[in-house]
Amino acid sequence: MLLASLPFYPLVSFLLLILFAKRLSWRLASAISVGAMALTALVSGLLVFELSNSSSHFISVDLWHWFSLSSQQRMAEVNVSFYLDGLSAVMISVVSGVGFLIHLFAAAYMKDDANFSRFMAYMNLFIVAMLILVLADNLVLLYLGWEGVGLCSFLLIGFWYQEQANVLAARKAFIVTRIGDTSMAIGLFWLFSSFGELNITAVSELIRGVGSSEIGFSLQESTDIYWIALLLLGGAVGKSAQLPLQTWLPDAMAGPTPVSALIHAATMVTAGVYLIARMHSVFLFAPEVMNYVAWLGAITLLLAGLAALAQTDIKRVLAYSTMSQIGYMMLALGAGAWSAGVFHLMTHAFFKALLFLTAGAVILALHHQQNIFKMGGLLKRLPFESALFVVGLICLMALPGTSGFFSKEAIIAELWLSTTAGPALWWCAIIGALLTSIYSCRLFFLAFLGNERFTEKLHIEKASLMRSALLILALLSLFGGLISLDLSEVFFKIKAEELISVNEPSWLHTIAIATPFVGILFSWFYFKNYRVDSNLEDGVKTNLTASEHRFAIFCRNGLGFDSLYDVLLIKPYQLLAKLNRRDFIDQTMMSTAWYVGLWHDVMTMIQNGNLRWYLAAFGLAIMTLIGVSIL
Amino acid sequence: MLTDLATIDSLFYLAATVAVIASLKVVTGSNTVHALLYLVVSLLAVAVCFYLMGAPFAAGLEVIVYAGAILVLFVFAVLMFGLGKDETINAPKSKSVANMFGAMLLAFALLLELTVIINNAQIQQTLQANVVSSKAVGIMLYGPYLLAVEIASFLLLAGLLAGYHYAKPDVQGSQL
Amino acid sequence: MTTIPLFHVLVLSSLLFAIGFIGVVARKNTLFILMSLEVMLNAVGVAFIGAGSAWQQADGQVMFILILTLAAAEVAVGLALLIRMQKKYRSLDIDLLNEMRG
Amino acid sequence: MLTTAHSQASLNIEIISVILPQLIIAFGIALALLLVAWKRSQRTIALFTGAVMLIALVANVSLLTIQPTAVTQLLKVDSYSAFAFSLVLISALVSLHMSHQFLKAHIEVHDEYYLLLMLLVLGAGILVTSNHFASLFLGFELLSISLVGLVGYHRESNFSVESGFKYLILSATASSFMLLGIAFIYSVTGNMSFDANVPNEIYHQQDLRLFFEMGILLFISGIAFKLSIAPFHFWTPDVYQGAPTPVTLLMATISKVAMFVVLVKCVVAQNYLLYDNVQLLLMILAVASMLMGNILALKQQNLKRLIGYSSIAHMGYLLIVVIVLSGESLSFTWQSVLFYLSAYVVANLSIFMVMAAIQSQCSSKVGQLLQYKEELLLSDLRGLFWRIPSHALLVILAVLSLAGIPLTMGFIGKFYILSQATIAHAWWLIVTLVIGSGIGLAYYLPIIFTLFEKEDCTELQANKRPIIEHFLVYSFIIIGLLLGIFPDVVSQFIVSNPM
Amino acid sequence: MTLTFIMLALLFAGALAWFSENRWQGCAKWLALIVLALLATVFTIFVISHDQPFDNLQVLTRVSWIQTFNIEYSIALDQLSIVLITLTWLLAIICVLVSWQEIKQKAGFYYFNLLATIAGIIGVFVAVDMFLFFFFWEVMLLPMTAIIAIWGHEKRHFAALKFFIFTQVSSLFMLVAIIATGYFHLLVTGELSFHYLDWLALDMPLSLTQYLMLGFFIAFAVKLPSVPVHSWLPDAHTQAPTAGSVLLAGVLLKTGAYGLIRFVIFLFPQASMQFAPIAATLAVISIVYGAKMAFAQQDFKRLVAYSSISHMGFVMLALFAFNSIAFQGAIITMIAHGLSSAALFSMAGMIYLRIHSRNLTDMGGFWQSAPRMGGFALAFAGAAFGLPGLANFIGEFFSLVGVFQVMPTFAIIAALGLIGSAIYGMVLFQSSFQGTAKQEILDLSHRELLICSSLFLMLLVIGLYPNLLLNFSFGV
Repeated sequence: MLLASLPFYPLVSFLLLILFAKRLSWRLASAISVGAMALTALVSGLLVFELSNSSSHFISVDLWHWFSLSSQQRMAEVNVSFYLDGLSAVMISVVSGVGFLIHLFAAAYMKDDANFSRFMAYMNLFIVAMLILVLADNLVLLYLGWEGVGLCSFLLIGFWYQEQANVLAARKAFIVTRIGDTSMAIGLFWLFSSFGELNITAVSELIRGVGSSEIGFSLQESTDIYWIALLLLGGAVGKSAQLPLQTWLPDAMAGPTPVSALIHAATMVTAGVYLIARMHSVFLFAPEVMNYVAWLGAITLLLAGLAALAQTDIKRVLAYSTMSQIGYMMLALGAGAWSAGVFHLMTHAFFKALLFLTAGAVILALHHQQNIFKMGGLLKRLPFESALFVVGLICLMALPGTSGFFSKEAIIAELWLSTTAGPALWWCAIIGALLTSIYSCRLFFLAFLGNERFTEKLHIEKASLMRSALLILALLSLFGGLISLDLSEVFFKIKAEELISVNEPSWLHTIAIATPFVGILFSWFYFKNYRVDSNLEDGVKTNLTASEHRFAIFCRNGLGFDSLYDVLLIKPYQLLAKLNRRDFIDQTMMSTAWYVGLWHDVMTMIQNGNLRWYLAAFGLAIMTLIGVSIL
Repeated sequence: MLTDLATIDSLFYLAATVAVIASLKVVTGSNTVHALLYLVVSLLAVAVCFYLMGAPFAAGLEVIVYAGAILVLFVFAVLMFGLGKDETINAPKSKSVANMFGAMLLAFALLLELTVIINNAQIQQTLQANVVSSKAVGIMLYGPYLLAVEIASFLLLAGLLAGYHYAKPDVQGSQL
Repeated sequence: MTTIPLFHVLVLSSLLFAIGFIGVVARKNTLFILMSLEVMLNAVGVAFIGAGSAWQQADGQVMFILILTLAAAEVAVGLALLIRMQKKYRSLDIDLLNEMRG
Repeated sequence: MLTTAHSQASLNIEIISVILPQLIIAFGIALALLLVAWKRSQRTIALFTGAVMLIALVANVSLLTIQPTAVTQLLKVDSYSAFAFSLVLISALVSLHMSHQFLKAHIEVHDEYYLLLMLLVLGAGILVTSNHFASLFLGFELLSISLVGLVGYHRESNFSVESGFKYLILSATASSFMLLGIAFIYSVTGNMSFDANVPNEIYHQQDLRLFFEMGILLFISGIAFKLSIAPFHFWTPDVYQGAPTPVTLLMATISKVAMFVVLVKCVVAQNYLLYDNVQLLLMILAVASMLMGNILALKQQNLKRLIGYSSIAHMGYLLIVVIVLSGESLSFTWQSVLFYLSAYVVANLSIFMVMAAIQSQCSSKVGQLLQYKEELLLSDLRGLFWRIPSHALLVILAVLSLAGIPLTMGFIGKFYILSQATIAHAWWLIVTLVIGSGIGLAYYLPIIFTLFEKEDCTELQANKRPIIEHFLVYSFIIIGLLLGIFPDVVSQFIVSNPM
Repeated sequence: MTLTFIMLALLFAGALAWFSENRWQGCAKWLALIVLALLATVFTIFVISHDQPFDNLQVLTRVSWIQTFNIEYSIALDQLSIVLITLTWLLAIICVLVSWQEIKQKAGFYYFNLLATIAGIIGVFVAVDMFLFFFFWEVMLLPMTAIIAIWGHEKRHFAALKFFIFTQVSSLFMLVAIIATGYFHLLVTGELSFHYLDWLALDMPLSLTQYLMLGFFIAFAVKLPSVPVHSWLPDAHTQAPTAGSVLLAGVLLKTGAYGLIRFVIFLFPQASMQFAPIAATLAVISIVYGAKMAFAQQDFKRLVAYSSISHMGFVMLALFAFNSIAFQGAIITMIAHGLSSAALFSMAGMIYLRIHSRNLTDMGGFWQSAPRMGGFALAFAGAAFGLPGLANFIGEFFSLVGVFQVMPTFAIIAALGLIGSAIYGMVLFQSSFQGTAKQEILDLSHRELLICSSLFLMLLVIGLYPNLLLNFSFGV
């Protein structure tokens, strides 16, 4: 019952807020929404506790029968029911825990906004959808949550809808993810038509049943699984902003910062990772797709890291870094390191939320200034925020001891010997880590060290709500790595576990641990100007001009994906739409009418009122008819 | 010599030729009265044809009613209302001498033909054999076609009424 | 049976009819049109008489008489109209009568 | 010496009773002439004419179920002709009412109008019963000559002479052609009765057959002229426009009904359809009419011209029935033809009734006399619905009926035609019909739309209309709807009798 | 008899509204509303209290009508018709509500037309004599055309004309097919019959049925509408008054789908199956093309109109998949689209009432001044692009799942329509309610709130608990 009630606390809060939007005072509205979130967090804590103490490895609850699909093989019951196992337990903890903290922060952050209750309502709605997504026991319900979070993301990105740019960003986010969603939907259709089932556990069992038989599954089914996995991957790629559908995420930073923290860093964007982890049995039987997952993850990891290097907007840096970190998770999943991937998901949620929220606090203090070239020297002015930011950054760079270190190392450790991944991908991960530390340092140096490059007076808010939320997050980021995840019940292994430490070269770990430090060192010298910033005006200028070469612009603009899609897809579609605005089929139809009208004109000319012509026509007609009948 | 050639056939063709030529002149003429006279000639020629085809009753009617009554109606109309003066500009021009000559020629041909018929006993005989007598026509008219005759009378009444309506003078001070 | 073939009579009739029709179409003077109409009707009469005599029936002649009636009625109406036209338009040009069209 | 064995016509009581309606009309004409001599009064003559027609209509009712009876060799009365004549009489009565409205304002007494009207009806009565080319021709001419008199009747109108002349000359030409055709047919068959058997040898004799077919062609084109079937339709719009509205109504209803009935009679009796050429000919005519009529009617602003063009199309539709006619389904064919014609007549009567009402209302008074409104444009209907809903409703029903939309008789009529064509697999004709109807909608619907437009003139007011007009309008609305929904009421009168 | 009574009562009430409006200004709408509510209740009670289940067609009345052609007045009900009639009642009431303020001119006659249309639509859903069906099919057009032509927007005459000609010409083909089938019945059994049940029992050769099927198909494809005969729809929907658009999109299009189910697929199963690839291709083209065209539109209503084409494409695709899941999907899509497009058109009407423009470029930023309206607009746009949880999603999901089992390629291409729908849905919502505020508008009034929330609730209920509809078998 507890499980069933989980999404309802935020839902009730959402309804209350949306119905009485204008009439609620800030205090009441924030009390409702944050209270609901607190309740959710509490209940999820209880649930996790219950799960860990219960004998079975899952808890499930049926709410109501949604619909059933009957195919030739079987009747697939699709219910609105929740299923909690280790994986979803991790997810709900992250969603409700981090969600609660971000709500807390947001209540303070958005205090002055006219539409505060609406904002909190959306946030609550998002939590509802996210909880449904992670708790769904079947893919249709999951899809419901999936679309729901997409919608909330759309709403929140476009929360300040008077700005045309925000509107466009929201639209872009929605449509790009929708492409992925459609692919996932097709995947569902395919899944149903090959297995006749949409329940996740049932599907897994079916597939394992097929796989465990001695001869293996037939070729037909294996191609089916290949395509299903590929299509599901499409969905995951869209939601998690991986290549090639990653372009929406940086633009999504148009939303208020808590949104970026909650949706575009901690929870929603990791839904793709969750999906793949959830459907791992499908992926296990499609090794090629596993491979794609790994490679996609790796490439995204690198490219996003590269792009993050050239950003000027603090939130965009973080956005690219999110992309790159999710790349890590994908890489892990592709390599079969399920637990590691999910672990990284969790820790990433902690420190990325922290980073975003701190950045938000900074931005607030700077009157919505997001350009890091216009910051500088904040360490002195905002010591508390700066300290927390540093905590976040070191987690991000995975310096030993932080949560990021544990999760990232876990991933890297499994890469070398993975069947699907391998040394190449291992090297990618290492380079990625290097890049991470470089852009992190760049960000830090640029924004927090050096001289002040802003002129306005700082707006320093010492809201205890905000600070407490940040503090808890910082603690989680630092020590979250100590939480041990045991997901062995969840993840199915296709073959017996082999001893992995045999062939591993010994220098691997050393390199992995050393890489972030190399990055820091490199940055220390390379971004000297930012750090020292002796000559404010010149320094900025030279650095700006120096970095303004083509490649930097290219990187800053998201490695040209945006313009590529613009040329390849958007422009042609718009052009087509514009050219055919008046509907050529309609025009063709109407040209028939025009043609008849033409005939009318011609015939009216014949009908000229001249009696002698009428007579002649009479004779002519008879002549013609005689001619016809003789012939 | 002439009488040898004069079989019913040849006479018929001659009359037919006259009728055709006269009709052509009617159609192409420019002077109304001339045209009307040509029409008379044509009707007479057709009457001769009728006669040759064994319908003397019809031939008689043709001459009396058609050429006599109907065309006189035309002539009256033309003369009384001065219609002859109104010639359309585009009417074909022809020389009046040639017209006169042509009309005379045609009339003469018809006259010749009639005399031949009347004087040729053989022809008369053949004609007698083929004739559908006026008696038969009368029996038909007042037998099976009785209703038709009645209807024809109504037809004439309709013509009369319509003609009267069109031709009557406008009422003074009346719009209609 | 008459010696004149029916075919020839019909050809004669058609010829006269055609002449009449040409007159109706070609002439602009209304009076001539009426006259041409008479020629046409007369041509029809020829055909009927010819057919009647070919079949040796009186029906042909009866029809001729009926046609005669028609011709009379028609001429009466036609001339009356002609007079109205003369009064109204001061002309007998048939081409003046084309106010209604379209 | 061949003499056809004409049975001596014995005009006994039985036979007289069969043509009683026609006789009543004829007698009425004679009496009317006397009446004129006795007292010239607009009212008297109108009432008298109405009475004569009513009596004829009553007399006609008993004939609706009659066995086919020959009256001499010229006429043959059967239930179909009786039905058609009822249609004629009804339209004549309505037209009479309209004519009275149209004429009564004048000082001059128009006896000849009423006489011509009766003559016209008589002609139609002869046509529908005719069983012989002679009676056909006479009925045809009686109809034409009376119409010529009526078409130009309104002598002050600008169009009087023009429309009179056009109708006279074209109709005379057409009748000449028809007569020539009859003469050709007669010269081949030797018999002018419809019942006569066409001799078999004409199939073999090339020249005779040629003449025979040409005869049929000429004959049909003469009739087609009267029915205004394309390409013999040229006169239709002009004469419709030029004639006074009641007369246009007569042309649209009586002359169409009578001519079509006689066409079917002739084609049925003589089996012309055995000749492929005739079928082809009719097909060409039908297709041309359906297309040309509808196309020409597009964008037409003058109401009467529009009705004229639409009548071309309707005759084209109806011609389909004749084309697909077959011996087995003769009674069905008759039913289709007569039902369609009655639908057509009812629709036309409805429209013209309203048109006449508008015309008389919109006429301007000059002194004591009404200046009759001549041109009736589509825009004159504007906003009618909001001013006199009953009249507008009648127009709507009529237009929908013409367009063949359910709820109206026109639809049932179209249903008949489509049934016939479907049975005969005449798919191309059906396609043409569908296309034609589609084009047709493009001018029928705007009429209705115009009715609904915002009113700008308030000339025509409901309360000013005479009671009898209201009575007629309402009864026609009810008739139109009732018969559209329960067509059996009509079709039960069109019973089949062995021919 | 009850159904006949209902239809007659509708007509009668319409006439009453027409006449009474002249005397008491403003009473027509109340009358219409009350009558609709009453009759809907009567209908519900009738259906519930009927003893036989409606799994199969239950012939309720069968009276001889036109003896000449052995045509009967025969009406029957089954679950499919019950569901669609229920939808009709709902939307009818919505129609009266949306016309409440909008129609001020000639209101009496307006409500007469509205009620007459509804009577005709109900007739279409219950008629089982084919002649009767055709009769109602046309009869519902007439008042609908009147509504467009009299109370429509600036190009109303053109739109009404186009609408009427398209439907009329296509339905003539159906009429020919009806007649041909009737006479084929005559040929086989010796008795002319236009009765649906008689036809079902008739065994017809494929060579014949494929043409007959085509005749029916053309009529229904135009009504549905499917590309390439859709071109009447954007104009008609755009120019119609709000209630007209609601009724058109909500119910009239459904008659096309209903016809496809009942007459094309059930009467000529083999021929339809043979025809399925072509129909499915047309459907897929409709889906994609409709979505693309919707994106290109500047006019709010036109955009929704094109989206209707896209949605009805799903229905047709699902129907021609010959799969029970797809079939259920088609029916749910019909209902869902009925509700969602009705809602969007109502929304368009509300906006039009406020700013007197349908042009998207004149809109923008309304969310600021009218947040409730914006919320509903978003919800309805969400329904249009198939947001899970709302009815349209269930419909599309069922359709596509079903279609995928039979024709995967078609399903995949059709799924592209989902992307397209997201695009136009976004354009629709964002350009009207987001962006800089062009002007201030009033938020929803109580009446409008009632309309929107009832429609939304229905969408939501079906979306979350589709078993309401799925429990019916629809004669599969």
